[in-house]
Parts: sequence; structure tokens; C-alpha cells
Amino acid sequence: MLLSLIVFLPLVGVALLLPMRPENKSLLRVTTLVVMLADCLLSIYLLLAFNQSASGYQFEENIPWLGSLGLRYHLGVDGLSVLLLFLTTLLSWIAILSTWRAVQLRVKEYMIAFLLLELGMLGVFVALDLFLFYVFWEIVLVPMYVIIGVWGGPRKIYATIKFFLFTFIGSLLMLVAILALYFEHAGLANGVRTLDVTQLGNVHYPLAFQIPVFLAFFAAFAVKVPLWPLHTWLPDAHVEAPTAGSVILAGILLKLGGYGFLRFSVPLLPEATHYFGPLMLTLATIAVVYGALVSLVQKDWKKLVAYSSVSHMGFVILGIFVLNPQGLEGAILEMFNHGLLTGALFLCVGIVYERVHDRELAHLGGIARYMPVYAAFFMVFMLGSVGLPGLAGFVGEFLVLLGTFGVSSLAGWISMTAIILAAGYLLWMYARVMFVKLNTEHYAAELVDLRAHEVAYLLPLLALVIWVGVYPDTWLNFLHPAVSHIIAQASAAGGLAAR
Amino acid sequence: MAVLPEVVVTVLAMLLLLLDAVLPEHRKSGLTWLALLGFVVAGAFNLYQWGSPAQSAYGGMVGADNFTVFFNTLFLATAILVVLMAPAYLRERALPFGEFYSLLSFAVLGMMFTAASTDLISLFVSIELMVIAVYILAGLARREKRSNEASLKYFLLGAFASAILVYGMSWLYGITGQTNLAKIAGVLKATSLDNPLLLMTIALLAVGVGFKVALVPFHAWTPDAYEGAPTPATAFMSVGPKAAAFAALLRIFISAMGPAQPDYSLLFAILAVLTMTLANVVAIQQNNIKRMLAYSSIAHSGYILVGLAAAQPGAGSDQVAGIPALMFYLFVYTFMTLGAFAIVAYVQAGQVTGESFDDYRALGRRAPMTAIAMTLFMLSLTGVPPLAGFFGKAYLILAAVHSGMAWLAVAMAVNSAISAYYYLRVVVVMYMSDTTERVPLYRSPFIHSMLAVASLATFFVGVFADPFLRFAQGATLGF
Amino acid sequence: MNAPTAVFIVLAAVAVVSSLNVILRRNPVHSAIFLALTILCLAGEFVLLNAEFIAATEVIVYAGAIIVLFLFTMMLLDIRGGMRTRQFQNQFGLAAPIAVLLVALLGAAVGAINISGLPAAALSTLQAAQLGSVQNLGQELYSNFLLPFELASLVLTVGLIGAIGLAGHGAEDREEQVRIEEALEFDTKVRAKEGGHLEPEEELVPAGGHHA
Amino acid sequence: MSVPLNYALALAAVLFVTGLAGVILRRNILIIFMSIELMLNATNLNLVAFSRYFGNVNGQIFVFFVLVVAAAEAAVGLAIIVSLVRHYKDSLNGDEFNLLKG
Repeated sequence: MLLSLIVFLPLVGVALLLPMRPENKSLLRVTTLVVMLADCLLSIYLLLAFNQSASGYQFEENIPWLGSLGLRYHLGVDGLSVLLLFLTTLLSWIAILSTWRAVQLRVKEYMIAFLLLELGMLGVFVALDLFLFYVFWEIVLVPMYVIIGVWGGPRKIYATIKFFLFTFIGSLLMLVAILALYFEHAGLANGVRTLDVTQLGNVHYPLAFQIPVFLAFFAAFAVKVPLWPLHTWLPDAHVEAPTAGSVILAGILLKLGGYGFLRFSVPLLPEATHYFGPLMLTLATIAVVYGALVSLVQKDWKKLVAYSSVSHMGFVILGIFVLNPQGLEGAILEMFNHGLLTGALFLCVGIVYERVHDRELAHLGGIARYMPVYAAFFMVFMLGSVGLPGLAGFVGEFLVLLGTFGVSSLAGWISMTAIILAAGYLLWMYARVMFVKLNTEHYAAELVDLRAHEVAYLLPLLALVIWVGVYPDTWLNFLHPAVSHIIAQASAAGGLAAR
Repeated sequence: MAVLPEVVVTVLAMLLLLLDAVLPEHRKSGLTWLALLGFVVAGAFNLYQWGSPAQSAYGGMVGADNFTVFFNTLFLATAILVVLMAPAYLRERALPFGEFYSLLSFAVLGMMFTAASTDLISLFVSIELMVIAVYILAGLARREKRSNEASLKYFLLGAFASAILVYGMSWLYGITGQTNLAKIAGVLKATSLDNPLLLMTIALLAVGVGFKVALVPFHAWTPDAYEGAPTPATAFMSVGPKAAAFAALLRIFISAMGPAQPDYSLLFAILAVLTMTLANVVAIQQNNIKRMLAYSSIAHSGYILVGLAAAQPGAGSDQVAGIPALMFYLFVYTFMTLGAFAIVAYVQAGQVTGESFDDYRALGRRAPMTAIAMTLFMLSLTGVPPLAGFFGKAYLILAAVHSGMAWLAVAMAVNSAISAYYYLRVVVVMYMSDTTERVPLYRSPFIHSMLAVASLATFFVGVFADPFLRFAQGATLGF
Repeated sequence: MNAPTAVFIVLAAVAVVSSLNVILRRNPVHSAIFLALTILCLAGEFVLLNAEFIAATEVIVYAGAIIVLFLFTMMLLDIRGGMRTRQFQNQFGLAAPIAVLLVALLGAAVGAINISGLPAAALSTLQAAQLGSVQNLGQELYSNFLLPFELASLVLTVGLIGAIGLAGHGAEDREEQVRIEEALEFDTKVRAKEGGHLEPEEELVPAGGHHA
Repeated sequence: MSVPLNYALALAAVLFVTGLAGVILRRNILIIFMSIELMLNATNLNLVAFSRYFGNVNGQIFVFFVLVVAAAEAAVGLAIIVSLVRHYKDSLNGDEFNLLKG
């Protein structure tokens, strides 16, 4: 019941909010925050109660749902999902806190949208029935659409429609693939109709079937990641989204794609994974470098961070498709880190934006003089994102590169350059914003240092960034059984891992 | 008593007609309650018959089986929801209550007998009872040019379609020598399927029914008729007669012509793809919301038809088959479409037209609950989980993939994505654009309760779909 | 060729010619007359096919009721205005498939027709005469076909409601109609002026716009 | 059987196609409506011929109901036409009713 409780607790929040009066904004905010904090505590309890050495899924719940079609309400977590679950509950309340004052319009709807968004994301990470997974996957789409569309910036309508159509088309193709899997499994397993991940993996599908299914999954997951060349919706969505939306979008929504590859594409379609492995590595390498290069030339602060996400998520895909333990563990850890770091960077951008309502890098400067505490926080997150040893970003990228060199040193070397580029654009950005003289003098009065609630949400992120950087084993220990299980399923057909 | 629900509706129709004549003008709104009561009682009798062994009545003219119960449930639910949405609109526009309700009852009666018919003759007469009543409903706002025109277009093309349909029926009788559907199937089983006459009969019947359910290229009447008719009548037309026409389609093509399935499967698959694609593409260009919903309803006919194309002979006991998927989709479609039209009626009742997208500006602020309900319906029509529309589409796609028509499934998925564009436009207008407040929305407990019912159904039939799936699975016709 | 067949062919020829006149005449009154002629020929064919009762019904219902209704309608409305304009639609895109359908239908019906190998009932003259008799049809209508018979009565009731509801109440509607049209016009005008939106300071409700 | 079945079916087919052509080609709604009546009568002939051919009365019963329905349809249809033409004086041409863009 614990997992259901975690997933549906936001719904309780919605039920609490519904009868409240829209004018009573602080009550709405506090209620949402309390519910999300409670959810976060529950997921911390889950982390503590989780057995790190056991393989397989834990805290399972498995009851019939659409019984007549053999579809079940099956939840469960392994090391991979438990980390992402924690990340989700953490970033959710942080996101709410980050727009504590910025959002004054339709607060009630805003809070409801965030609670539903959290519900959908949590559900995606724990669903073990593909159909249930799909339902949660799509639930995520609508609140995000609303959040960008209602509380977003000037070009919000364009951004939302683009975001929705990109992801919706991908998802629908995935739906067809899921249903094809349903029948293919039934055909191969004596007519047993199920979409249970634990059972789907026991059957060997012919390659000719795996390829189209892989492509359909790719359409859904790669858009979410987003993998070059399907990333074009991301900068638009980020620029228009309110800070909290950006945090969730970068921190968690992008992880859904990586999670999908890890949980479904790789284990269920091992041969197609090997078949498309080189292509995926190529795309990932391009994404890594492309994202970094484009970041270099951005004039908008938020867009810069958005493109850096494309680069970092490229690392995740790289790590997944090298198909060795280092790569996979690195990829998962990189997802976790990226959630923390990029989430934090967006928060930092949001803090300044809330004060001066400007994100043009050229207009800003000298912030360190006016906001010294902020500058300190921001430096840690920035350096973490660069990949400085001792901070979170380093561990993930290092492991991914380690894995990559084991498979293709060319991809490894090319990706290495991206780290150098990242150092370039992030340090430049930091110097530009923090130290150069402020051109727009009248901003000086607005640039007040961090408030208490802002420190409150940056502090846990800071602690985690250092923790992961200094002692990553706490987190990697969660991953070993899950990763070896994925590798075992993926290498059932031999191939890339052995090369 | 196999036809008790039908009898109740007949009595109701007559009573409404009578009371309309004798009641003084100011007491006529009481007719709403009478109509509600009648339909609810009929619905109770109807549901009571679920699961009782199939029986035949009136010399094999009608059958009382689960199929009938399923469709009657659908029709009566439609009727109840339409009665709930109508009063405010009718009062605003000074349309006659009594005539509306009694014609509604007659149409529902025709629909119920259409679903129950097991003989070509009773099928034909029932369909005609339904459509003639609906022609009049469409033209009920006789002072408005648009309504007259809608009625005329609907009538001319409807009569044309009936003529083609009945000519097809005459050939079906000619090929088999029977009018009883089961006996026709018996004869067809014994004959060869590459008979050119049989193909011609299939074509005639498909064209005839194609007009009634508004398939492309026989859809030309739909947008005009839907736009011009009074909105509650439009809501009814887009759900009731369409569901009944699908029931007739199933009775003809499954009960009677099931053995000829290989002959028509591909025909319907192609019609389905044509219908959904063309309708969705045209719907994107609409600026009138009623017209947009009309094209949306055409597109949904295309989706529903996928179920028939994917029907496989001998799949009677299979849970994953085209027919239960088709029926489940009709069930889902009823609530979300009626809900959407009810909101159109609600928004326009205070105005002369009130049908353009501009009239929905900032509805999210002017009427938050209504806007949430509309969002729910639009998302469900798009097929976003966990709403009912999603499960309907998923089930149809499932059936299409199962019958080996993956291309049909992909076409449906792509079309859902196209449709997202225009459904979301409504949401965008409601929440993301501003307006200077103009027309005050009025209050009507009827329409609010109707919206509550429709949105709850849209939500719960989705999240807890299983009982409803079983309802549809338990109601299919044997092949 | 036996005598009935010869009569059949003659009647058929008349029917075809008059049916072509129905669809080709400029004046709808002529069309209606030719429709009546077609119906009479068909009734004759029905008699040859041993359907005397149906033949009589056909004449009564069509010639006696439906066509009279058509003629009444034409008297009620001034049809001369419409007769001066173009009579045919430019629908050759549609006409071509129809030509194909025509050929297919004729081919199927006249050509190698083999109706699923069912044997034609070899009826004796007496049996054949019995088939379309009033007793036989009445028997069937009130036993096996009772339900459609009852439904037919409802269909006629609905027809009655429709005729009264739609065509009745002439004069009182006129004023209301004028009011609606004025309101609509006003609405369009304001919309055009304001670029799609109404400004709040303007008086929005036209006289008679809200006809509650 | 005195009259060959094929003859009756051929006549019915000709009438049906004539009616169809009338519906599609003509602009006058009354004539369109009459063309629909032609199509219904083609059906009637078909049914009577088959009824005689099979020696079973169902076809004739069917014709009876087609007649009833045609009568009701005529009543409603002509009422609709009357009420519409009040709005458009003097014209019976279908494509002049263009308030609803077709």
C-alpha cells in the first residue's frame, strides 16, 4: 500500500484544495506544500526501507484492473525507480516553494495542476504494467500543458501546442506499439494476455517485431529526453514556462524518457537495442556536443540552461546504450544529478528573474556584489554542472565516459569535448552574470539577497549535490541489482556488451 | 414482458403530446419532470432485463437480448441527459417544450426498436420513426432560417439515404428470400461470397447507413444540420441517432450478413480512415464551435467504424474484438459529446448565436466549473488518459491490431494527434486568452446537474473501465 | 412472349419515359403529373405480379395523397420564380460514377442473374392469386407483422406532429422572425466593427435580442 | 411465373438510377424530393417481384410499410419546405439556401 499511498497522496491534496476559496491564497499554498512535504517524507521512508541487496521489485502491489483484458494495477520499485521517486517528491515541493510569491494568478488551479503533475510522474516511475504506465505517462502531459499555457510567458500558446503535439504524437505511436506487444506476447506465451513488465520480459520476440516496436518507443521516449533532433520543443517550453514548470520539466519530465528506455526498450527489446545501439550512440554523441555548442551562443539565460540540458541528457542516453554496468549506473546517476543540478540552476535563474524580470545575459552583471549568498549557492550548482570532481555532476559523467570508452573510444573522445565546452559556457555565464559591471543600473535596487524560503529550498539541493559528489556509493548501492538485471536481460542476445 | 421499456417510452410520448395540448403555457416546464421520470422508469425496467435469456417477441420482429439492453441503456441515458440540458435553452429561445420532449420520446422509441429489431421490416420502420422525429427536432426553431435550412438538408439527404438503404434491403431480401436477420444469415452461410449481387447489396447498404452515421464521403449534410439545429437537438442528433444507426449497422452486417464479413471488412476499414482523416483536417479550420463539434462527430464515426472493420467472425467469445470495442466506444462517446454540446448550449443560451470560439474567451474565469468540465470533455475526445475517451480509443486500437490491421491502428493514432490540435484550441481559448466580460451566464440546476453527470461519467468510465468493458463484452451479438 | 409479359413491357416503357420526364421537366407541376403516371404504370406492374392489394394501396397513397400533397405545396408557394433560373447542377464529377453505377446495376439485374441458386416457387395460379390477396396480407399484418404495423401508426403520428409543428403558426412567427434577423444583423455589425470583440461600454443588447 | 423476374428487376433498376440522377442533378427541392419518391418506388417494384418469385408475402408487407413511411416523410418534408420557403420568397433552388456554408 505504501506505493499507492505515495502516488495518490497528491490526489488527497487536490480533494483538500477543491472546496477552498480561491482568494485564500496562503491557505492553498500551505496545504499543497504540506501534502508534498508529506509525500517527500514517505519517499525518504521508502528509501530507508528499501533493501539494497535484493534483486527484483519491492513493495509490489498487484491487483486486477481491467480484468477482462488481462491488464493489472501492478506497482513496484527497484533501485532505479526508487531514486527517481525520491527526486520527484523532492523537486515537487521545491517547485511550489520557488513560485511562492511569483504566482499570484489563479493560485488554486496552479496548485491543483502541480499536484496532478506529481501524481502522474510518480505513477510513471512505479507502474509495472505497460498500460498503467501509459496512462500515467499521458496524465503528466496535461497539467504540464496547462502550467506552461496559463502561467507561462508571452509566446506560451505556441510553446504549449508544440510541446503537446510533439509528445502526444510520440506517445500515441508508443500506444500502438504497446498493444502490438500485448498480442505478440499472447501469441508467444500460449495466449496469456498481459502487459506486465515482469512477464513481458520472459519471452523472446523476433527481431523483425522488435525493430518497429523499438522505433515506436523511441518516438515517445526520445522526444521526452529530448534527444537531438527531437529536442526543438524543449527550449521553447522552458523559456515560456514559469520557474516551477521549468524545474519540473528539466528535473523530472526529461527523466521519464531515460527511464522509459531503461525500463522498457532495453530489457524487453534486447536485439533491437543492439541493432540500434550504434545509431543511438551516434545520436547521443551529437546531442552531447550540439547541446554544448548551442549553449555557447545563447543570449537568454534560461535558454542557455535549457540547451545545457540537451547536452547532459545526451550523456544519459550514451550511458544507457553502451550497455555496460559503468555506463548504466552512470546514466542513472546522471539523471539523478541532472535533476538536482539543472533544477537548481533553473531555480537560481528564477530567483533573479523574479526580482528584475529580465533574463538577457547582456543586461545582467555584478550580481555577486548585491547577492553574495546567492552567488555562493549558484557557484556550487554551476561547478557541479561543469563536472568538478567532488560535486554530483562529476560522478555521473565520469562513469558514463568510462563506460563509453569501453565500447567506442571515438564517442568517448567526442563527448569529452562537451565537458570542456560545458566548462566554457557555464564559467562564462557565471562570470558574465556575477562579476561584470551591471549595465542596467536600476536593477541594483531590485537585487536583494536570498530570502529565508529561498535558502530553505536551495539548501537540501546543495547538501545532496555535495553528498553525491563526495560519497556516491550511498546512491550507487541502490543501483547495482537493478543494473545487473537490466544488463542480464539486454545481453541475453549477446552483442554490443561483449564487443 | 420483453418490450416493457419501449412500452413505457411510448406511453410517455403520448402523454407528453396530450399534456402539451391541455396544459396552460406557464405550467409546461413541468413536462421536463415528466419526461425525466418516464425515461428513468424505462431505464430501470431496461436494466432489470440485463442477463435474462435472449428471447424473441412479436413473431420474430424484435429480440430482447443483452445487445438490446446495452443500446437501450445508451439511448435512455442520452434522452435523460438531453432532457436535462434542454429546458434552459428552450426557455431562452421560446421553443415549444411539449413538442420537443414528445418528439424526443418518439425518436428514442424508434432508436430502441432499431436496436431490438431482428427483421428487416421492423428495422426499416424503426429507423424511419427515429429519423422523421429527428428531422422535425432539427427544424423546431422554425422562426430561425438556419434551423429550417438544417432541417431541410437533413431531411433531403436522410430521405435519399433511406431510399438507398431500403433498395439495398430489397436486394438482401432478393438474394436470400428472407427478411428475418437470422434466417438471412443462415442462407448466406450456404451461398458463395463472391456473388456480385451480394457485393452490390453490401455497397448499397453501406452507403445507406453511411449517410445515417455520417461517413465520408456521405457526410455533407452533417455540419449544416448540426450547426443550424437548436443545440439540444444537435446534441441529441450527434449521439442518439448515430448510436442507433450503428446498432442497425451491427444488426444488418453482423446478425444478418456476418457470413459475408470478409467481403466488407476492408471496405469499412477504408471508409473509417477516409472519414477520420478528412473530418479532422476540416475540423481544424472551423471557427464555429458547433461546426467544429460536427466535424469532430464525423471523425468519431470513423473511429467507431474501426470496430466493425476489425470484427472477426468466430470471435464471439473473445474479449478483444471489434464489436465490444465499438460498443464501448459508443458508450463513452455518448457522455463526452453530450457534455460538450451541453456546454455549447449553456454558453449560447444567453445570446443570439454565441457559437464562435470568441464566445469562449476566458470562460475559465467567467465560469470555472463549466470550463473544467469542458476541458474534461475536450481531453476525453482527444483521448487523453485516464479519461473515458482514451480507453475507448485504446480498446479500438487493440481490436484493430488484433485483427491484423496495424495500419488502421496507426491511422487512428495519428488522427487522434491531429484532433488534439482543435480540441486543445478550445482549452486555449478558455484559459489562455482574455476578454472583456460580456454576456452573463445564467444558472440552471438542470444543465448543471447534467454537466456533473456527464463529467463524472467521462471520468469514472475511464478510471474504472472494467465493469463497462464487461457490459459491452456481455452485450455483443453472436456472429 | 405471353400476354402478361407484353403488357409488362408496354407499361415499363411508359414508366421509364414518364420517370425521365419527372426529373427533366422545368415545371415541377409537370413533374408531379408524370410522377403520378409512373405510379399508375407501376401499380399495373404490381397487378401483373399478383400484388393486387399493394397495387391499390400504391395508387391510393401515392396518387391520392402524396402527389396531391406535392401539388398543394406548389399552389401554396409561388414556384414561378424558381423556374426562371438554372435548373441543373454542375455535378459531372458526381454524374460519372453514377453512370458507372447505372451500368453495373443494369448489368447485374438483367444479365446473368442467378439468385443464389434458390429455386423459384412454382406457384399455381390459385396460390399466386392468394399471395397478394387482402385476406393473406391482413392475416400477416395482424399476426407476424403486428409490431411494425403499430410502429407505422406512430410514424404517421410523428408525421402529423411535424406537419402541424413546422408549417403551422404562420402569422405569429413573422414578427418574431423579423426580430431575430435584426438581432443577428446587429450582432454581426458590432462584431465587424470591434474586430471580433465587444467593448464593455457599448450597449450590447439590441432591441429584442434576448427573446426570453 | 408469367412475367420474368429479370424484367421487373431491370425496370426497378432503371427507375432507381433515374431517381438517383434526379437527386444529384436537379436544383429544385420539390423535384429532388420527387426523385426520391421514384427511388422508393423502384424498391417497391423490386420487393413485389421478389415476393412473387419466392412466393412469400414478406416482400409485399415490406412494400406496405415503405408506402406508409413515404407518406409520413412526404408530410414532414413538405412541411419543412413550406416553412423554409417562407424565408426565401420565390425560390425553390436547393443551392440558394446558403446561410449555412455547405
